[in-house]
Amino acid sequence: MDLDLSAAESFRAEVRHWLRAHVPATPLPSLETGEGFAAHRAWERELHAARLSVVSWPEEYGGRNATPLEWLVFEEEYYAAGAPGRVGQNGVNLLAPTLFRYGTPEQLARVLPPMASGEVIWAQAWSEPGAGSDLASLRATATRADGGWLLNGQKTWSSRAAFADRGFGPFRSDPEAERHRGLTYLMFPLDAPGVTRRPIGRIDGKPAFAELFFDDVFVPDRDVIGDPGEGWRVAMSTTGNERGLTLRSPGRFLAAADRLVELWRERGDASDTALRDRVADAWIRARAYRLKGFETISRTDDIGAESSVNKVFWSELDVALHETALDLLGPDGELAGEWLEGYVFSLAGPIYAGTNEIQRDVIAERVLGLPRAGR
Amino acid sequence: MDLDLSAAESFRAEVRHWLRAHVPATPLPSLETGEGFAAHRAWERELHAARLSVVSWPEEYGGRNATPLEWLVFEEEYYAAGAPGRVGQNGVNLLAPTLFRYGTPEQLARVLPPMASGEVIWAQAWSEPGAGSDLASLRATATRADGGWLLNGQKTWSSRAAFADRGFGPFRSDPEAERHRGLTYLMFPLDAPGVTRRPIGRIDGKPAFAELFFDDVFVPDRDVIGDPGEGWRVAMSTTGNERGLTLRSPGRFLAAADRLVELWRERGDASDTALRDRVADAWIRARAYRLKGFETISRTDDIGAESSVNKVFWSELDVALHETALDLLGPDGELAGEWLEGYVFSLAGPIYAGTNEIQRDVIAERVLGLPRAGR
Amino acid sequence: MRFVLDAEQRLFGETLDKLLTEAAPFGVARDWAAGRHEPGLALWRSLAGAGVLALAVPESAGGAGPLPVELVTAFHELGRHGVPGPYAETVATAVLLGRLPGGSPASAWLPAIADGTAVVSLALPPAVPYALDADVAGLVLTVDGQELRAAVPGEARTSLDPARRLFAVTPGEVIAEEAAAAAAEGYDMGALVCAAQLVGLGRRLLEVSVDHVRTRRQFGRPIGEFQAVRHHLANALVGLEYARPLVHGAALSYGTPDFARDVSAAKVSAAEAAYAAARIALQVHGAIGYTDEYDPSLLIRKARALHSAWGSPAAHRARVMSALA
Amino acid sequence: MRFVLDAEQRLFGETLDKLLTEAAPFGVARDWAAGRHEPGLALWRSLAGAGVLALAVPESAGGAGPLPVELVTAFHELGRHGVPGPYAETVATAVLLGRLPGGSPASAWLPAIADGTAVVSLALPPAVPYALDADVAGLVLTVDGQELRAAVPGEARTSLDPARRLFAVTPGEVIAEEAAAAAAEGYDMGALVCAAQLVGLGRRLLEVSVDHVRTRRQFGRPIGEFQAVRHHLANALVGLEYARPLVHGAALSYGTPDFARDVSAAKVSAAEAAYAAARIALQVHGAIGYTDEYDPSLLIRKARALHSAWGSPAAHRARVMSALA
Repeated sequence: MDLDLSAAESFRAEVRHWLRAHVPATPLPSLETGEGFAAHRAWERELHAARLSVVSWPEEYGGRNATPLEWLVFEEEYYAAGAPGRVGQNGVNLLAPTLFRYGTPEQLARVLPPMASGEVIWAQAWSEPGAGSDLASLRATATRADGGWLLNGQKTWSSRAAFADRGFGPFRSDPEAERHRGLTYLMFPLDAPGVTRRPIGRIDGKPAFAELFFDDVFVPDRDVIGDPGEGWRVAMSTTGNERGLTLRSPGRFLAAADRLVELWRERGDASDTALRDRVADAWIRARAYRLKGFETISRTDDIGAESSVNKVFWSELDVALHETALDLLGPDGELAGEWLEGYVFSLAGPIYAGTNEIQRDVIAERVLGLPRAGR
Repeated sequence: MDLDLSAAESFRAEVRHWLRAHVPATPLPSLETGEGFAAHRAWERELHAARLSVVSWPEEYGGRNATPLEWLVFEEEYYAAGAPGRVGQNGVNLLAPTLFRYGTPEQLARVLPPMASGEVIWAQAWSEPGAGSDLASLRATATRADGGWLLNGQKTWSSRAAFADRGFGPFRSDPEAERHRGLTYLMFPLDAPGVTRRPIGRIDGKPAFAELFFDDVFVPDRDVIGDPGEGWRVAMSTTGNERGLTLRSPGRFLAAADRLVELWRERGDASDTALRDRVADAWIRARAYRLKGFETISRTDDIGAESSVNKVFWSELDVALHETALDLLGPDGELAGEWLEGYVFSLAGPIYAGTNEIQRDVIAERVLGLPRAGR
Repeated sequence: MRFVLDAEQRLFGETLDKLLTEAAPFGVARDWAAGRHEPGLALWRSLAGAGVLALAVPESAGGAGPLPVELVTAFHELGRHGVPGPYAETVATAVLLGRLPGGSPASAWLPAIADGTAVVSLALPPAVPYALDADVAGLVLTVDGQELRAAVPGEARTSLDPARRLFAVTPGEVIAEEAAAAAAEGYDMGALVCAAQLVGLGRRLLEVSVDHVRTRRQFGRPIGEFQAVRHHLANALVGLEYARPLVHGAALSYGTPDFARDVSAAKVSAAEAAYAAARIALQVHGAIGYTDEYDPSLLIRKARALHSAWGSPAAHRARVMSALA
Repeated sequence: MRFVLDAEQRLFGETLDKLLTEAAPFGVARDWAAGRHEPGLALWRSLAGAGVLALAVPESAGGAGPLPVELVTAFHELGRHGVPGPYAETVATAVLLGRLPGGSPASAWLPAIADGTAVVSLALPPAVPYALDADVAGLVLTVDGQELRAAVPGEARTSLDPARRLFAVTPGEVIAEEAAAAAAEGYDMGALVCAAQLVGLGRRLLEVSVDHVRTRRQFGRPIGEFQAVRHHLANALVGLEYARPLVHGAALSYGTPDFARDVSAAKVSAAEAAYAAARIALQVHGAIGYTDEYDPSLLIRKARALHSAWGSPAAHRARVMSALA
């Protein structure tokens, strides 16, 4: 497929113009704090008012039907402008694609608009203490009840759940079934009776995720996504998506690499080619990720397991880029600030959404065609 | 144990003095060629005449009972002097320690003196086409015959075997036995009837090893090392040794790192800190290997599986050091010469004597105590 | 703008793949290394017949180019098959000659380059100090300051890659004045096609390694079942997967001010990815990959040689940064 | 020359290990981070009682030192247990003061350092621009050119390691003139004990990770059975195993012209090995290692902070090379 970059230029100009006028001059407080969460929610409302919060969605749900290329362009402009982090991303990037595939029209109409506006912020609730990358060993249960389901058990590492409104994830609805079977994918309220949330601080102390305890939490049938018992398949469709471009758009790394080049100009010792080479590599890799993104959206076939290739690449790039920044800062590298926050965020990359070890297994098996093996 | 470095200084001075007077002014031809092999054999004779070919051996076999410290000092001086490669090293480093542990007095008296003088050069013959790192799957056989054994089958990647006089290695003497049992460790002639050798060129074309085919090759009983059927245990004792310090003494890397620093001074761009840092790292790691060597010989306990730690370290250091040299040479890095030969040699390090992957498994299991697993 | 090959370009690549598979280029490379050039020159003519060299020659001089996307497509295949010969040098020379101020007599070589009757070599010190295969080239050039000059080859030097026969050169007769800008463009195109060649050979090494680990058994299992081996190969793939779009992207930016920067980004990434693939191929093959007689080891050696050919990664990183900062 | 600890030194290390285990220093560190210093200061006094700080103070001033081998033994344990406080700063200051020309009034602090009654901090810009824990230090110094000066701490800065509370300083009253050589030696000793601390904390992270992967199950097996996990941990071990002798070797070369060079080699190697161990620990722990509440994550954070404390790896590599070339 031919990508007409120039056709996206007027959209790019509009986005750039709007962002220039609206991006807050001083950064919002960290979205991993209560105060910051509220500020970021307000920012989502503002984006939504300009129909820029979910550009690739259909218009009826608050989007503008943007092409994949336009979405990439939006992301480039968004991060280049230094605009706030997206507090709604768990919903927009992980739940919405699942709904577009498995949701009923009623669910789409009910769930998406308040997601687009930031009115309802979603938390992903997949992991459990005994089930990190090994999703098939989930144990939190959904039991049939009158007109719905009762949730019991525990989820953990639920991103954003310290402050979010609702959560989504797979629960075991048939305790007798084999590992991958008998799961049901549900949406649930975080403020309902029976839900206890315990915020968990990440290594910079910010409550970026939470532990959730369920005690007979009622979920009506209309909040089941896909068929009961089919939760594994539903979850896997999210996973493929999560590992593709949506979770980390090229724009994010292009902007970070540009800021790194700027940091190098300001603080770098021009004669230190060791650091200069690492800055160059970060820039080159961000550019590679961008070009690979264009390649991906130009293709008409299913990228399938290649999303695992992407995930290994961006997560390693992100860590390397931020390590370079900290090293550039020398003894200031350990100090709180934008770069340190980015570094802390980057460290989660090789772990979550399936560790990079799992991704390499997937690459070996499904891209390279190596024999399946006990890992 | 306290190491009295100064006590070794007079020995160091003697070695240095002798080497200064005797090391050939122009390098010998590569020992992986017929001509070079002969020249290196002559050099071993010269070393032997000065009782410097096997300093740590007992005097009766041509050594001088040097302490481990003195041996390390000898190696430092030897490589610092740029003295020729050791054509006899397979015998001296791999066969001799096995004989000291399992050999009969008759074998020691018969085999060691001509090994020390270079009169008999030995080739290691362990690997087979189907058994590289997985020694237990050996298939070449030793069958009982009158007064000895008949060898049949094939060995490969036999270092030095293109030009050596004799070989040693384990053969399967009981085809019914389990993988690790039923092996017998033998010494055999390379020029006997029934032995066919096919030199194999390594990637610079030099016949650094050979394939060996055995067709009813007779080996007398006196050339069995240890008990028949105990070949696995005998071989493993060599392996431990091979992975320890003997195979690659610190002196080798100290000298190589010093030459790299010199190359950096001559050819390096002083403003290229990227390369400078890699030179520094090579030097630091060579120094670490030296200090670790002193630590090792100061200990009285068995280093056991820690030899696997050494092997991973020196083999990675060797590759990194030579890659740095090639990168320093820029477009000249691909040209034949001392550095390229060293690079080619270094590439074998992570593969032979048990791949580094196997070594890491050994470290995980036997040093870190992780559960044994299907690898 | 096309970030993937179109149907015609894909077909071109497949045609070359087929042509090269039939030509058994590893044997050709071994002959070439031994100084038996005829099979290699025959392959040169076949490839020219398939249009490869015309891609670098302007239409005005009987060519079809320069067509950078098609060139990198072709060089990807040259790399995959380990074809010997001064292809990058000839392409760089064609671009250089095509950019000389009109009417330069040297431009007369262009039609012969396009149709494959001229094999050309080139030294561009300091990044390209030796002229590859100068002994088989009908024309050997070098650049000395602003001047394009005939080059007089000296003795052959031995490379780790036996099929790369390198010649130091002495600048001779002046061919054109004020050739520095043209030479810079030739250099960029040489580095670009070298990057494409590296990605192709890295890919091939990965394919060969995957085949090897599926069949080679140790400890009772194919070694491709060991996670360490699997992850080595997955890492090789990741590197190559992201080098390829940089090469393609650089080809797309031909004619823009970003071309030199983008070529450098591509060369850094291709060199590192292909060299990593070569080291991994060697590691998973064990001793067999370390032998002269194993054909893919020719690619392992070439990966190291091309790593620093047409500008080292360090030099190209420096160019990227000076374009940025 | 002893390249391994003697029985007495081993016993000293074991005594500290026991003392620290009983003191539950992770809790102490959390209190320290929250500004509750008393438990940390009590631990300071215990460690001084065990002789740790006297190791840096000359015998003439009531100490037992400088005894670099014993110091690195002690700091290895401080690192393993994640003890908070300006220990390296105090040791560096003791060495600095001990080297001042005789009769400097500042030397009067030495006995109080030795017996643990004085907690001291120090800034040595540019490598050590902030004074650690200056708010609990009875004496805060800095060096400005040749002069040793009292330092006036400003606001506290937040570090990734919550137990490291850093203060920018303004040079104040002159304490001693011509202190540059003494400061250089103090810096070297600070960098050395920091290296020892890094090796100790890397070791601990490896131990904790080994324990974790033996018990954490995924896909029906302890994750320590996966080869990728095993090899990560093996690599962490290799790095640490070779950093330790460099630290010990640098301690042995105290008082020789090679001391600065050897300290730099040790710091580079310890910083890289400990940071690699921290990254691997994080990776094999998964999300739990990424949480504030998991005690060993304090060490993961400290590994990053100390990576660039007391001179970055780049700065120390530069020192090694300028000593060599």
